[in-house]
Amino acid sequence: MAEQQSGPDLDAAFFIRWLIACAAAVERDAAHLTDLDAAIGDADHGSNLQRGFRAVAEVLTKEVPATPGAVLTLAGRQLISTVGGASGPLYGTLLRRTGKALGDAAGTDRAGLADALGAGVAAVAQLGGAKAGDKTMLDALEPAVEALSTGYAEAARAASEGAEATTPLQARKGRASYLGERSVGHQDPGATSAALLVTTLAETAEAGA
Amino acid sequence: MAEQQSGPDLDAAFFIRWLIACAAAVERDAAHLTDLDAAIGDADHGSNLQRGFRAVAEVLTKEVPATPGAVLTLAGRQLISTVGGASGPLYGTLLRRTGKALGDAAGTDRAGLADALGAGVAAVAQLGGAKAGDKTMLDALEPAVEALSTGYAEAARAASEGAEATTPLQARKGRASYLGERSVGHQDPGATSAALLVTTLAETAEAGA
Amino acid sequence: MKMLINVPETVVADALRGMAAAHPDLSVDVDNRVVVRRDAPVAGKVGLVSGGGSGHEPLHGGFVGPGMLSAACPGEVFTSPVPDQMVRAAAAVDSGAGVLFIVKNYTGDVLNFDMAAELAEDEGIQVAKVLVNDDVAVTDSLFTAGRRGTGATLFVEKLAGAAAEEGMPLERVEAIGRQVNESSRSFGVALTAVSTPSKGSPTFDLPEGELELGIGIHGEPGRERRAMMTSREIADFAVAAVLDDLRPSRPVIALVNGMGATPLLELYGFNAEVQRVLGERGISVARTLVGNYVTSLDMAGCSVSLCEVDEDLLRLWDAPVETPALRWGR
Amino acid sequence: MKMLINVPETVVADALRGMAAAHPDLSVDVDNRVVVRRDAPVAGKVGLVSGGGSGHEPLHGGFVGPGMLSAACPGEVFTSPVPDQMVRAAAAVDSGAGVLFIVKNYTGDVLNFDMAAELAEDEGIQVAKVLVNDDVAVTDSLFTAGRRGTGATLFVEKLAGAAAEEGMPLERVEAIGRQVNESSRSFGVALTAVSTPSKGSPTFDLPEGELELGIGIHGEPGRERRAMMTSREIADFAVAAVLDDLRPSRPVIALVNGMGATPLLELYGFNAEVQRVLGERGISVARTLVGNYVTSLDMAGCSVSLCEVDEDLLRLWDAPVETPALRWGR
Ligand SMILES: Nc1ncnc2c1ncn2[C@@H]1O[C@H](COP(=O)(O)OP(=O)(O)O)[C@@H](O)[C@H]1O
Ligand SMILES: Nc1ncnc2c1ncn2[C@@H]1O[C@H](COP(=O)(O)OP(=O)(O)O)[C@@H](O)[C@H]1O
Ligand SMILES: [Mg+2]
Ligand SMILES: [Mg+2]
Ligand SMILES: [Mg+2]
Ligand SMILES: [Mg+2]
Repeated sequence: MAEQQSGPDLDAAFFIRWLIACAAAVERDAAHLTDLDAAIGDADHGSNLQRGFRAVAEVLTKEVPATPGAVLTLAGRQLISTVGGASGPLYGTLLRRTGKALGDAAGTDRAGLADALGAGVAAVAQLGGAKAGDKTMLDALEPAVEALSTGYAEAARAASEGAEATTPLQARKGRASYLGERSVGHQDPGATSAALLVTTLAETAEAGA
Repeated sequence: MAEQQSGPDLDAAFFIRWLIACAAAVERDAAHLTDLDAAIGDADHGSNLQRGFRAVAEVLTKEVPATPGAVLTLAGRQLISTVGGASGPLYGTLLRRTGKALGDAAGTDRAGLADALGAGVAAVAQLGGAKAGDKTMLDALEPAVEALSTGYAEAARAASEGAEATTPLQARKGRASYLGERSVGHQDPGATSAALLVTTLAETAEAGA
Repeated sequence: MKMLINVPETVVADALRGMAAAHPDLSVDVDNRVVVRRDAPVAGKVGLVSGGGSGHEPLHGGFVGPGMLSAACPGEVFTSPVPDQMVRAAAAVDSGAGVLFIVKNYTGDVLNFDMAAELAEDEGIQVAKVLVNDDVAVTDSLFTAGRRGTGATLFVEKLAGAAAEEGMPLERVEAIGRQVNESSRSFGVALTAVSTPSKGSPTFDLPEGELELGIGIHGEPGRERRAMMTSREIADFAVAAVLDDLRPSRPVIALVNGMGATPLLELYGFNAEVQRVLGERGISVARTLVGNYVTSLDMAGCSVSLCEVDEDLLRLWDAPVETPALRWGR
Repeated sequence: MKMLINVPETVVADALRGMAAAHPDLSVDVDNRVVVRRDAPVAGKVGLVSGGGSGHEPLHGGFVGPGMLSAACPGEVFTSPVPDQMVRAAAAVDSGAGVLFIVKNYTGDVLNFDMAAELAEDEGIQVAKVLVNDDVAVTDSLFTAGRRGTGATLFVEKLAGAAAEEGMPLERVEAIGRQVNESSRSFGVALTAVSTPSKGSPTFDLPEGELELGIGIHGEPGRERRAMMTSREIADFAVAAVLDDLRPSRPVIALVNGMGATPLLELYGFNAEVQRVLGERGISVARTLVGNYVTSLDMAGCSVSLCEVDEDLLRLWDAPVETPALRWGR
């Protein structure tokens, strides 16, 4: 594994690479995400993100924003306009608010990204009214933000562990909450996709290093 | 097997016994008749006859007509009023016209019944416009009438053979005709129920002998 | 197959009680199984009576009301009603102007309505009959039972119903009914087999990757089984089958009908394909109706019916209708 | 599971093209996924906009027209539409009198409509919102997403729609929508699981001898699985669940709704049982609607919705409505 530094190495191109890699990862895992959603939701999470990240990848081949902040806000707007469902506004807000927090700097570093992502995750929590332990994407995102100050790989591991830890939980937010106790024993689809995006971030960072 | 005589042994009570035995036989074979109808028709022949013969059995516990002719016309009217479908008017007409042909005599014998049944079967042929070989109840009824001049057991055997002989035929009348060539290879439900009624006639005659 | 029923024996009676509760504009005789518009007989108006096996809802009971049927006779599931019902219905709706029986061409329906016509005439009711036989999937010949009556029944009931409502005499109403039938053709496709309450399981086996072309509305298998097709391919096939037989030179009314279990979302999508084919063939579509109108219990699938219309028929189509399942105009 | 479609990706767009062809009274923007009544904006009238995932047809597009919705925004199957659609719909129907968003209580719908409301207000459109959350199967608490919006959506759209058509101002229309929601409760039952086009197979496994009680309209499993029940038992259970929560002291409007694949014959029979239970409980039923109105694609099953009404609401219910799926009055 490449040694991780927190230098100012993350430019607009890095975030574009990351989002395009996310689109590929979502494409690959869409059926799995939909199956997870079928168990405790409405069987659309995979196709929702597929639609959204295809649109993100497409817009990024046409427009090439100059700053990380602009890349992320554009991608976030795109998710909001194409995904729908719960995950559209939530992931859209995550990227938009992270992007806004990055401002119009030409680049950032891991520490800066961790801060900005923290703002994005906080916005998700505020928008959806959920908190850690409610069996949502936050169960992957919050530990990931915290671990990102240590390193990319740590963030990916924390997100994956957070996603897996949703299995024994009873859902308190989102569609799975309708199931009450029957939501126990299934991994949350949104937490799973969140872990996928963070893992892809780590892979992108590692490949670029 | 009891020796068959063509003496004047068939009174109203005989026909009542026969029809009640028919009701029991239909009850027993209803699912089979419906399954045959499912293959080349609309899966209701068994329940149609069940409904009809239950009504016949019921009316015969309330009204006890004095003559064979009156028993059969009452039963025929009852079938017409309760069965519906193709088999209701056809079997209803069979019994009514057979009954009418018997007139108001207090009894009849096998030869008299064979004649009257011949009139009934002719009325069925006229009403439905079918003829032997069209894969209908006529394929059992016509040989049965002919064999009845020889004996009850012969009539039953002829009816059953006639029913079985419908299997390789392509239907030209009734619902099975919609299937064209796909009707080949299935035994006709109406011919099967006709054989059942004739077999029950033979059993009733034998039991009474 | 699971059903929302009590026992198979009471399915039709239960449904009639439920209809009565839902539609105060109808007078429903549950014991005798006759559904009559409440204001019947309407003075001077020809009565329209139809009926057939149950399981095709909303046909026929859902089409009783001003502008369409005067009465309907529901039989057992997929079984023609009995003459007693039809005679009772005729008596209930006859104002002296006579009664038209609209009969789908099935041996059972034909025989029972024929018997009923004789009995009604004995009671002094003037009766005319229109036979509906629109299904091009069935080879019509002297040596078969002929074509089945399917989707075009709706056309005949609506257009003859409007004619009767306008006060036309029996011969005219009958002639219009006949004209509508002759101007109409249908073709149906099944994606799944139907389960009747009395059988309780599918009447035939239709595996996942296959469909039946040329099915009727009684769970009979179709004329041909093929590998599953797309909506586009099904529309191409069904419309071609209808047009090969109808060859309309005037505009048509299109009924894109669901067999019961196909979601409306899919039916609308299928309609887009039907309209595409009709456009490619240069057929002008005057009106379109999409929905579950002539169904086959829980069967998934669809049928396409076309009725070639002149201005008179189009006016009758647009005339007000006020029934549980078809309502428009004012 | 076989479907009458081309490819899953185009299901919604295909259906919108088919709707456009069938309903010339609607203006259907297929690319932007907005269904608008043709005469919108109607001067001085409050606009009513609803929407949600597709797969519940005729909800919502089938309820667009005079006396009901001004516009509908169909999302992907079972997925809330996006804010862009709602903003476009609001702009198309706003006459200056403001727009009411009718939102079923799902996280996705709520978030997207909230975003849309903000954006529409930025464009100078006055927006009010009514949340529909009638499903008593879901425990309502601060720590859950709350009750789902299901059958009562029809009540809210019809009654608020009639209020808007009468020319009531936005606050009144909103207040009526809220009152209707508070006066309504629903409970649903599934006999089979649903298959979405993108998944292509049932979203959960529901074996032959069992049913799910307390299901929603998105193929979610219910709250409880039981051995198969009769129509009578299901009615007892569902009506009790609704009445335990609603406890009406006035007459109710009853919606006996099919989930999509349950034959109308069975639904009418089920209605008879629902009316029986209501009678036994001493509830007076002012109006009854039986049919497939708020569906879940190819799911077999039903739901019962009750709305307690006063004279004003009953008048609004009887007021004319002219949409593809609901039409009456003159
Ligand atoms: N209030 C919420 N806060 C955070 N995340 C949520 C919330 N509600 C739902 N989610 C996440 O969204 C995921 C579902 O997304 P998706 O299936 O695309 O949308 P929908 O539930 O509308 O079908 C859930 O698995 C969960 O992780
Ligand atoms: N035209 C006809 N003449 C004689 N028998 C006929 C005719 N049409 C149908 N049948 C008989 O009726 C049987 C079907 O009866 P049934 O299933 O009760 O009525 P339906 O076809 O109306 O459902 C067929 O198997 C056939 O034997
Ligand atoms: Mg989902
Ligand atoms: Mg049959
Ligand atoms: Mg039949
Ligand atoms: Mg969804």
